[in-house]
Amino acid sequence: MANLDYSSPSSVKEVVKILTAAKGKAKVMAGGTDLLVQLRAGRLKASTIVDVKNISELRTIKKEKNGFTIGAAVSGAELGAHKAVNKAWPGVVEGLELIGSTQIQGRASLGGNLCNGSPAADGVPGMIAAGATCLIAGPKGTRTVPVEKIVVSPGKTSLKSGEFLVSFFLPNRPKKSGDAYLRFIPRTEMDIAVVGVGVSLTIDKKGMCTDARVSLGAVAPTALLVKNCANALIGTNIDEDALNALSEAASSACNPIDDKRGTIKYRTKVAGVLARRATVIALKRARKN
Amino acid sequence: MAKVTLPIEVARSHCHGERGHDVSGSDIREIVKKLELQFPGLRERLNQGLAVAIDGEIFQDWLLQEVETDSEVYFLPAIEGG
Amino acid sequence: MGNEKDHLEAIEGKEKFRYIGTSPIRPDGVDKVTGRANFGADFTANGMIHGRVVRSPHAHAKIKSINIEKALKMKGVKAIVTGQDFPKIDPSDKVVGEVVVSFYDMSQNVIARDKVFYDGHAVAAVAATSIKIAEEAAALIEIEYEVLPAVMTVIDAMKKNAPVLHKGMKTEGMDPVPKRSSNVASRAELKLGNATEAFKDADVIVERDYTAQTVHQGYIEPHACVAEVSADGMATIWSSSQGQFMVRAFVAKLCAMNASKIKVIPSEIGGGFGGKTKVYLEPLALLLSRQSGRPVKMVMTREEVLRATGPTSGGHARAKIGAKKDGTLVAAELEMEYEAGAFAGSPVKLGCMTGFAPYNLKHVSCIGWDVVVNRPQAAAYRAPGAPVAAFAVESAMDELADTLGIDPLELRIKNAAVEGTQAPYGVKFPKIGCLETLRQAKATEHYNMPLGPNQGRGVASGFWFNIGGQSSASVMVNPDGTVIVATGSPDIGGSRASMALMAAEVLGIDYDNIKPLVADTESVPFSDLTGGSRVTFATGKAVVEAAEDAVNDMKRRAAKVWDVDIDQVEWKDGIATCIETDIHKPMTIAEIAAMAGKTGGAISGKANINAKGAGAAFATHICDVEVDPETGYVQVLRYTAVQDVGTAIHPAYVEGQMQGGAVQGIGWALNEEYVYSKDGQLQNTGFLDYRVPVASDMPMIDTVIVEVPNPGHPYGVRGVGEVPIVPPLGAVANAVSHAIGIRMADLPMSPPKILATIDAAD
Amino acid sequence: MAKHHVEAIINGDPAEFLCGTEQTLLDCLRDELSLTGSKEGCSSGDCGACSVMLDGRLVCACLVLGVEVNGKKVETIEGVAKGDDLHPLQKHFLQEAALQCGICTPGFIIAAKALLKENPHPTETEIRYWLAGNLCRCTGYDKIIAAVQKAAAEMRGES
Repeated sequence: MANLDYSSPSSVKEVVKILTAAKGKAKVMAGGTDLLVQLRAGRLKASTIVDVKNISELRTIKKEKNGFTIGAAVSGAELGAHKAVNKAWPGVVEGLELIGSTQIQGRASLGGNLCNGSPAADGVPGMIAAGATCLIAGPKGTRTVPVEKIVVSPGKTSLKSGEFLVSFFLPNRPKKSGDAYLRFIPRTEMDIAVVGVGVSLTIDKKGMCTDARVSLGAVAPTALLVKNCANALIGTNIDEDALNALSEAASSACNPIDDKRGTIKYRTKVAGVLARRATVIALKRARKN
Repeated sequence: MAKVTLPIEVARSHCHGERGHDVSGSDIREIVKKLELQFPGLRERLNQGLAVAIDGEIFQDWLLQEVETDSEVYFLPAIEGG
Repeated sequence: MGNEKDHLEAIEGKEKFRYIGTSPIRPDGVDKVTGRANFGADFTANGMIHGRVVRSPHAHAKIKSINIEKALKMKGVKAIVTGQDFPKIDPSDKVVGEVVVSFYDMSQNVIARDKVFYDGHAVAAVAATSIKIAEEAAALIEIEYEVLPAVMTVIDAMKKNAPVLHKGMKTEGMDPVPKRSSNVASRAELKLGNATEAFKDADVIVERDYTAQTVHQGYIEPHACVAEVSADGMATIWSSSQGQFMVRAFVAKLCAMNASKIKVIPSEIGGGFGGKTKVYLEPLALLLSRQSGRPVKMVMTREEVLRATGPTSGGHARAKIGAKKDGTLVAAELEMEYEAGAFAGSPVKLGCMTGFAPYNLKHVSCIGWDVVVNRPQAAAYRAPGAPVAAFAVESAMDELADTLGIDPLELRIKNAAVEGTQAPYGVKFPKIGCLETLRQAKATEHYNMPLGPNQGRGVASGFWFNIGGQSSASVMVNPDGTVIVATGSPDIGGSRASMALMAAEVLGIDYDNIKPLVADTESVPFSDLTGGSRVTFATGKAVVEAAEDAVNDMKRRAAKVWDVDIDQVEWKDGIATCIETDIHKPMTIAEIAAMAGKTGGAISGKANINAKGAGAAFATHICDVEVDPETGYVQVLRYTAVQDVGTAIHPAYVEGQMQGGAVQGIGWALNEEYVYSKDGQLQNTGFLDYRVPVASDMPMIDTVIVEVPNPGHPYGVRGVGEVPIVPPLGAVANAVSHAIGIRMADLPMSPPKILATIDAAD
Repeated sequence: MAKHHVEAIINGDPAEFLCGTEQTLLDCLRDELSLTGSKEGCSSGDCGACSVMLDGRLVCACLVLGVEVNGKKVETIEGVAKGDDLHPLQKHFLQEAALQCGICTPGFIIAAKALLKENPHPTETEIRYWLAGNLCRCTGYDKIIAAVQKAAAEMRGES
């Protein structure tokens, strides 16, 4: 950590310039709640820290015609305070608001939570279920990528050298649809998810499920978008049988590890339990919309 | 005569397994001195982290505590605390 | 029934008190709520440099070589020490104080010599002009290890061909003493009557194996100190510990200095719970300072605290209890193996002594094995040794109650220890409040509340001896009649307030006119460390005697002034009055103090005592939980702690001790544990994964203070701080067992473990 | 690189200091400005002993770089009492015996103050969840919750 440099550019262009110049030795910092811990532990090999909190695009939430653009550096507390996003995507907000303590909430960002690359990131399954996409800026301009395509393995992203995450796009909530995020931790707070489940579903007037996306966190090297879970729901009235099929699909999609936070057996079983519970909540919300 | 009781492992290693001993003496030092005559090396062993209880009263450091003729004297592990 | 009478006595006694039993604001309070109080890491000295420790990444290894050349060459590096820089200490070098301390082991624990015994074991220390340089230099120290297989649990450590940590360790207390070296340091046995025979008379016998994990005290303040050795060899140490005299004695021994050359100044202490009754950094800082000629500050990181400082012993226990159909206990057995960590000295003996103490048993046998493993050396933690034993015994009592269909509190009341009961360690109890806590627990609204689905209620009792020991106090009367009370006992939980209250009671002056202070090692005579729940009892006793000494001095002065005999002078409410005649106007403490010059100089009182008469503490806890059968998550719904405290000097802080100890016990029962890799590297080195209870995990902790005065203390004080952590492990385990209908005998009861238990059952 | 020159408003007063990039706000407060009231219990954001307000938001000073606070407002425990006039939270922490060793107290008071600013009528549960990032090992939290409730009531003018 000798001679670590710091810069806080005010435009996306500048960030790209610095990142490109640093040839992968620069680290983007938003809330810093993961980055600084790694820095302290000497696990961070970087020549410069690029603080992106002074770029307005990364700090604002914008209502567009067909959805919301959310800056990558927006904190959990800021997103939680945004009424429209809360109303449209409560599951997404729930996820981000579960990250850490009140102190962490004032700092930790949606973009950091994703790009840190942890399989257990609470903010991610909700966004995958919501079908959110990422706007990536780089030397070759910008590109749009689905959230589930960003993290490729623990701690690794698909961002190329010189690229960074500018913002997320959340589509408008369709009629009769709802979402939810649930996670399991051993305590009531301050833990990393042992299992996390994000569910977003749409029903028709008769209450039949017409569309669904189910995402699991902390049960595989990266957060998963599980088609079989969706298939278990789509075309059903989300009755007991559908829910049983869903929770089996969730459990069998798991490919977890044994570690200090949970066992393979435990994660596999609880993934099924939470998938069912999250779906029930999402369904309640869908009926209200 | 005071009734002296020793820890099992001490009795084993120094007193042929005999835990109970009737000893006369006006204080612990005197009593230990008499036991030492009978069981050489016992005094040093008793000084290795053992407390003494005289009629229910525990003393972590002992030497001159008074002993009545009918006192019950127990040697037991010294007590540390958090 | 004596208990009602005792109560009346206690209450009558209370009415006689003017200050005792009130809860005024603690004297050090304002500094602590405004950020002004100085804790271990808050001190700085002129010219100060910073020390860092190089720690072993291996759980068990030979140190083949240490090369400090590169590090020494670094700009800003001022000193580097390794084990070779410390004096050699003879293996037989032990002292008897509160415990036997092996200075040989202590010295190796502070810094490794030829072998490292656990992940995080200190191997070298560097001092440099900045923390950053010290850290970089530490990384340049080259250490060559020969890695050895590690043993992490008592079960593995006791296997026949287990790797041996310490060559020459022969199990003490065996007959005959074995020839082979092993990891079993000692065997201790307690016996009353003949349990084996007595079990034959039992109608019902319950027997089961229990395991509890090693846990950390979890104080929020990491260890920290500053050491300065001047050119003439005089050393000053500022440090956060449970005993400035303990630090002086240990550092003197480990650094081969005499005590008069070491001054230890206690800082405020940010929690200890027993974990700060040892030295870790102080000897390293002292040698670094001697080598560099600069004051050296050392502060541990949280990771270092968890990897290298005192956890308390976990272990394995087998409890067996036999009873008649009517619930009368006839015989009991307890066999336990405790993890001592890397060096001998687990509190297993204390576990054997305390486990069955709440019960009246004629036939008991307790066997304890002290076992070394490749983990940090165990340190004391609230009632050392008692919680794990109580977990096994109280679970067995609960199982017995279920089997017999008797209310678990009734079963305990039927067999409760009372005055005259012989404890398993032989001693006959004097006046104790075991029965009273059980009766009051049974009478609580909590115990009689209905439960919902997936909910369970558990109760458990606990015992702790409490201890006396050496305490010193001096009471100095200022010229204006205000008073300074100096003791040598660090204030961890508000003891300054208790000291001031007891002095106020004796002197008859306002609490606010008394300033209690924790003095350094050169300003007050020797005192044992703060621990074992001894301060309010023993140091309090010293304060009372010192205050009485000062009162006598002032009566003497008044007698002089009035030219009467001293026994003509009466002291009440801070005023001296002449009994004989009313021609002499009564004199206030201020008036007497103002005349001190005329009557023979400054007024003071002192007392240096080895306090006897410590009164045993008993507690009974009630816990309600709800278990999520699909995830194994446990929510503590309600918790009540009932405890005999003798006399509550400062009731609010008494409650605080009961609540804090209970919550630590709940953490031990539910989520706290050390997670090691198979090679013995600690995996959870921070508060993120070493899961102490957070505010949202806990309900309010109800407290019921029972007061059966301790005849051994002028105000009836018993120790308060230790026993609250004894019952919770059993109380929570019994509650969870009832909630899921399966006996939980393995701690912590983390969600994966509970779910696995539930699944295995259906 | 050379150290950063940082200017900030700390407890209402202008302050400036030099710091390296890797120095956290907590390092700067304690080592550069001698404001040792904010404590370091973990340096990973898990214990809350270093809680401070940064531009009106509750943060852990150990998870903020010193250089980040340039031009910002920081409030620490040292700024809570006005002279010897204690804040209601400080008063009630003392009256309720809500501290034993006191190392976590500054963090709790800063965090609780932030809570009451946002929510003057917190329920027990709301207090417990808001303060979940502040560890206390001595008290079992009971008296801390009570102190916050009493302070809230006083600040609402109910006592």
